[in-house]
Amino acid sequence: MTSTFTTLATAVAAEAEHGGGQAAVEATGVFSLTWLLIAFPLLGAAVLLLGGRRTDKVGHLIGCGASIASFVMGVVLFAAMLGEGATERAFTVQLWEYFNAGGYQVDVSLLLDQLSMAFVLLITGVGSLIHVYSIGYMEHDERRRRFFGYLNLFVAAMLLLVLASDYLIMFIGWEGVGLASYLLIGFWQHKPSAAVAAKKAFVVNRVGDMGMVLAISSMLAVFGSSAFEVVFASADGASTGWVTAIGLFLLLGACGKSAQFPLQSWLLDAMEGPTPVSALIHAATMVTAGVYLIVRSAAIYDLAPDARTAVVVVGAITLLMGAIIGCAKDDIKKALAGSTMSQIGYMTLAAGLGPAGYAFAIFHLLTHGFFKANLFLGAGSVMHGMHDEVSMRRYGGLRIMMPVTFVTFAMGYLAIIGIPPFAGYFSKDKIIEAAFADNWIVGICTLLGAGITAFYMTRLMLMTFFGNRRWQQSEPPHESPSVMTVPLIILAVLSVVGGFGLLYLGADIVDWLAPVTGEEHHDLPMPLALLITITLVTVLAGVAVAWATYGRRTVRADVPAGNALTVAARNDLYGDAFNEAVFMRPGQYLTRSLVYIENRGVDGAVVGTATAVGGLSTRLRRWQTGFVRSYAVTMLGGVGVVVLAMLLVRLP
Amino acid sequence: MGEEVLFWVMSPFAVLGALGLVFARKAVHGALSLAVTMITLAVFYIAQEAPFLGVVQVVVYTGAIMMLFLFVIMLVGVESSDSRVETIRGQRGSAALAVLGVVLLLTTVTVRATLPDEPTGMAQATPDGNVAGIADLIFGTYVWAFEVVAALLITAAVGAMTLTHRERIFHRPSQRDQAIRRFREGRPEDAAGLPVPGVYARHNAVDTPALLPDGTPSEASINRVLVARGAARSSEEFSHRPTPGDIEAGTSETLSSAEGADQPEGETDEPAAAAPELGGDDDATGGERA
Amino acid sequence: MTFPWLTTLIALPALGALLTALVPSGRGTLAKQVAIGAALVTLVVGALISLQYLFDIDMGVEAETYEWIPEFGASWALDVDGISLALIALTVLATPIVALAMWREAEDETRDPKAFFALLLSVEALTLTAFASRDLLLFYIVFEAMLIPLYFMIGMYGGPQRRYAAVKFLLYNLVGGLLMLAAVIGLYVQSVDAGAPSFFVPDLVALDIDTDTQRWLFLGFMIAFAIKAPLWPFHTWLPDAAAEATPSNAAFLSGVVDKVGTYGMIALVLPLFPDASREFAPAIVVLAVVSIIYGALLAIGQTDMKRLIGYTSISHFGFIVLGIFALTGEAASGATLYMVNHGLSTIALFVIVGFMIARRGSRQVGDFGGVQKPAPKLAGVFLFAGLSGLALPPLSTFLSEFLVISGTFLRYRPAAIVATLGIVLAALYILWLYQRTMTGPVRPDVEGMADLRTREAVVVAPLFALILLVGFFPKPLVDVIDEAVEPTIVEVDVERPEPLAPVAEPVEEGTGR
Amino acid sequence: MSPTPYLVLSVILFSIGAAGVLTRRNALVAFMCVELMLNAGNLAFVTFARMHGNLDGQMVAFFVMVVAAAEVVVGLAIIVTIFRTRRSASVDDASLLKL
Repeated sequence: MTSTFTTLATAVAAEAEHGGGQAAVEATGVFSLTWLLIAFPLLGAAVLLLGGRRTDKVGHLIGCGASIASFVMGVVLFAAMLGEGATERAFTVQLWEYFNAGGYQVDVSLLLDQLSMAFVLLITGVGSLIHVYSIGYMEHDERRRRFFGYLNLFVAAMLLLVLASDYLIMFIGWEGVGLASYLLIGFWQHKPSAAVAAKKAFVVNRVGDMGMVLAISSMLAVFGSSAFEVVFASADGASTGWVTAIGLFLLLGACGKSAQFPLQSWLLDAMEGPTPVSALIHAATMVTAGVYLIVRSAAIYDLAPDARTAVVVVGAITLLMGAIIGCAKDDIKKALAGSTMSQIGYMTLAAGLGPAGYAFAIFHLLTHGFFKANLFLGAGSVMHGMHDEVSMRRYGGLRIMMPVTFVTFAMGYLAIIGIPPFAGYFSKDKIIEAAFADNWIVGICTLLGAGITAFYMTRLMLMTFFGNRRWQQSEPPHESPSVMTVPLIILAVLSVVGGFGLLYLGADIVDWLAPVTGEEHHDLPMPLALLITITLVTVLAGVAVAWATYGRRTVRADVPAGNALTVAARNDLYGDAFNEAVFMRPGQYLTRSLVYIENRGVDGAVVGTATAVGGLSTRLRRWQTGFVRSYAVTMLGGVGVVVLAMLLVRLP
Repeated sequence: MGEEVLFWVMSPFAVLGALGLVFARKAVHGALSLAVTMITLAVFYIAQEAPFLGVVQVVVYTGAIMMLFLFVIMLVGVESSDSRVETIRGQRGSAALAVLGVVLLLTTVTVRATLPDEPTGMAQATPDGNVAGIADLIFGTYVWAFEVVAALLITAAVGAMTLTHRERIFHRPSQRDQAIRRFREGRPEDAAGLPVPGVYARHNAVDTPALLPDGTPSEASINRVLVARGAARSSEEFSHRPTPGDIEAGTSETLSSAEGADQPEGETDEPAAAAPELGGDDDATGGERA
Repeated sequence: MTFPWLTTLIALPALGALLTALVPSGRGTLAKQVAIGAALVTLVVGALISLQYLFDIDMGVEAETYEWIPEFGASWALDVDGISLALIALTVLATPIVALAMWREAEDETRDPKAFFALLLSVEALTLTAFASRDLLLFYIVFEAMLIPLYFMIGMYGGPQRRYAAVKFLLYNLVGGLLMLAAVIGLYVQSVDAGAPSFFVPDLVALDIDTDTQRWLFLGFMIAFAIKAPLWPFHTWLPDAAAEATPSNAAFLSGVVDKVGTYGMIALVLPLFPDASREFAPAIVVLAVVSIIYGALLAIGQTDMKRLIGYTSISHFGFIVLGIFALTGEAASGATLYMVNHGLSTIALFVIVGFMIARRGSRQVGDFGGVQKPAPKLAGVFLFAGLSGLALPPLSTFLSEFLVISGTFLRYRPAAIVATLGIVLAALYILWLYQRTMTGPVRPDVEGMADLRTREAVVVAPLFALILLVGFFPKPLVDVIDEAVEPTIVEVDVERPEPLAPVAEPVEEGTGR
Repeated sequence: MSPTPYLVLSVILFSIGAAGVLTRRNALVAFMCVELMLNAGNLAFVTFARMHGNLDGQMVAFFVMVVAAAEVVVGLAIIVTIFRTRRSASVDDASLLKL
């Protein structure tokens, strides 16, 4: 039954239509109010952060209000956009001219098209749910007002990122999001580990931003401007070398923000932040910014094949790394973070496959947004119940105590491992298809990834909700209050319905994004049905293995010594160790030696000349004996020299 | 022709005079030998058709300035004789070097300079005599220099005056004060004032020491300059010599107190031996210092 | 005779300094009030002047030249273009803020605070003259005269080793000044050979000097300005001066006064010696990049807070010089904007660190920890200033830093790439400082730290408002600067590297070059 | 007769004077050596005056004498004051004027 659906989709696919075909038209009517989307949360953040003590009591309501208002505005815009024709859905809103320096002119303007519309809905939708959730979660925290201020700041920055129509304005949103994640990770500042994690996240993001800055600079060098329409229009004019360079720089930026392979070390430490933060920022929205950037720059990547292969390679590596790390983590949030990393690996891989994969990447991104947020919030309510106990070794058999959380968590679990009716199946399956269509090795990686995902997710489910009770604290875990479970339920429904809903009912996601990203279909190396069965078999195999190791045997409360792979996975496949050895230690050593050189060398040279002059003058001083007669000798010598000089000058 | 003879006769005197100045131990001898050099130079001036300068040399330079020197030497450094030992390290060596250098330099210059054998002589330049010529110049072209030099001399004189004038910053003790001080602070034996030179019985010359009541000559009565110069007559010839009468009285005394006898005896001889040797006491100027 | 705007702008702080000095020594607070009053009046006049340039309201501000020494052709020539206006606005704004921040500092000194305020106003007068002067001799005299009040400000008030720092500051800058004197005279001689002897900058720019004399004159000027705006090998005086001077004095020194060096580079060196600048540009770009990385790395390694911020300004000055000598439109206007932004953010950073030091009594980073708990507002303000220091986008410093990097990228690609490393190091040293002082468990002796007082908030508020304003609406300021920078870059007649890809016609490629 | 012998004599006297100034420690002797050097100078002046047949040489000699007189007056006054304060006229005693 499912195969008919997919064949229908492929049949309706138009021929490979070049992305960005639709010209953005000046926004009129309701679209000219798009800037309100950003204004609401920004205003909310300003009120909350500058408000001071007075807004404490009503702080969280303002925060939620702003986010929900923005969501409502998003839905209104979505409805209006549906009314437009399929290919005239791109609108630019010109706000004000940012600056014009030496021929480089940038306007603060927004671009609302299908791609950014999807993102807006995801961000504001999931964002509002998480706002509501965190009312309950952060109830007893006295800095809650500041928390909601930062959340609003994040939503505003993320919206600016997805709505910007110029790479530089996007970069402002990009860094704003980095700042918000720094503030939110390090929200509990009294914990030194949180502060270190926040700093690490910001610095690694900053390394990625280096790539972005260089990308925009090269755009300026090559195209003379960094506006989307100029860059995409004249992309084919530039030399492939340049376009590849821009592609690679953008990839570096994306890796920084989406915790992809070279710059992935910060994501697992980012779990220090409160759970709603992990859910919103490090699962649903911010980490997907990198994918958005690659999909948005489709025009560039289409012209730079090796940049695309680089994206695929990075995606594949992160996919596998994340999955392996996910298997070995006992901390529930770190396990979920590992799974996030691998799912984003999927999306990057899909985005790297070119026009064929863009739509599926975004589709997976949306569904992932739903079920990963659901899983994280579920984990949050588990921790809330277990009085902030994080390690799964202390859980076990919670399904009786926390039924609602269990059910919603199960929905997310089934969605992520890709069981047919659930959302994950449709989006991840499409990516595996596209991967196999592209080439074998990538296909195998995605398949392997799906298997391992099934393994660690089942492990997580079993250790948390089934098996023997390993609780340590006195009173039994209690179910979270309704203000937390309601968003859980909504997200659970979304992660169930989201899959086929977006693909088949109403506006098909692929057709919806086609004008922006274009569409292309390669033929599959093997029949579709066979591929789908293989994926299902691998997934079930993963579940069985996990059930064998964790289901039947009782889970040990202490941490068992694992083999080499598990130990490596426990410390993030030595990602941190590598950074430490290659960058941190030499960096510190370089700094210390430079400080030494500065005090001795440069400063020494300057002070040295001063003391040298001093020494010289003491020697000269000894020459002045005070005796009149030694002065007389000098005078006579002087007379001799003068007479000699006059002679030498005069003597013919 | 006579001039060369004159030159070769007189020039050794000049050089010897100069050497005498440098190598004389006592300043006075140096001053005199310098006077000799100056006079030979005066003769040379006159030989070189500069009679006015020759006379001025003798009158002003030798006559006034050298005498001023002698006067100051008397006042200040009559007994300061230098020792040959050089105190500043490396002074002699560098001095010799510098002087030799300058001498070589100047002599090569003068020897190599092509000078006319016969000087043009002053006849043509001084139609109505040397003095009139010089007078024209002084009060003609160089009158400005003349005025300035006059001012210079006056300032020099005033300068010397202020330098040597000693402001009495303390009350000058009058004779009455000294007398009071002598009784209050001085030693009892010289309370009656210092003895005046000369032994009235037979001598009142200034170079003869006065005798104290106990017969010993008093050092303080002789001007130390005379002592420095060695012109003071030794005192033992005046010390109370036992006359025959004394001897009898003395011997009769010795018979009575054996040991007492040599006491006065010793006392009278001893001062004689202790007569102050020549050489400065408190005011030795320039005594050799190690 | 229209109202001599510029001369009054300069005369006001000078008068203020005099008045403050004349206040009877017992009345400390009155002296301070007089000083701040004078500074505020100068601010008003400065604002009126900038109205004419920023928003084209005609206030009748125009060039003023009065005969000064006719024989030399030296004249009291004042004029304002985009670059000097931006810096005058910065100076005029910074002085009242620094004076207010100094209110508390001058208190605990045994000496009478009025001398400190009088010196500050005199430095402001001299700096304004430097920025507005169009006559080389006037510029030189003011350039040197500035050192004296600064020497006293550093030497009389501040940390334990302030005399060493003051002497080092003075000697360093004097050496530079002497070299520059030689070059000024050399230049004057050139103008005499060319017939009309004059110190008027436009006349001197009109001279075409043969290249190798240009080289020597360029070196004379460049070394003096490289010392003033600390470029890598000549920078060792700034950390000492910044560490030893009182925080607000250090803020004024590195925030405003050092800008005379970079202003000299862009307003004098480039137009006067175009060929030599073109020739030396690569070498100076290398020095600039070195001082970016060197300053940032040393900032990371510091334990003394004020010295740390001193090194950060060295890194920022590296960016400014890089922007000037990349010789492209974007880079130059980026550099000029950077001067203004760096001024704002460094003053904010120094002043806030000054508040922290005043509270804790020690400059060492190790003595702080967990200040965030007892003084959340202070921590928030410190974070905001730090973020403006590491050039976070919505804030103004980002735009200038980005312009410098993208402008340099047009011409010297490797230099731009290495310079981008600077933004990562910037993040490191600011956040590490924030983490060590603000977060983590609260140290016992930081327990009772007072939160931000209203006076301190009033000091910091205008700076943050401006940082945000220029961050979001840089257009008026950038236009004024760009319009002034264009001719300088064209003057050096280095053609701007054309975009490599023929731009498709849908969007007409910016203003034709 | 040719002026060379006179000049050589003047050089000899000058150098002896110089040697005297450098070696003798007694202030007065040194001072007199300076006078000797001045006289040597005067001799040379007079010789050249005669050689050129022009009175200016003698004029200079004359002025040298006057200045020498002024110099002696002040010099001796200084020596006397030093002697009075220090009780010694040795040149080496007054050696405090140094850094």
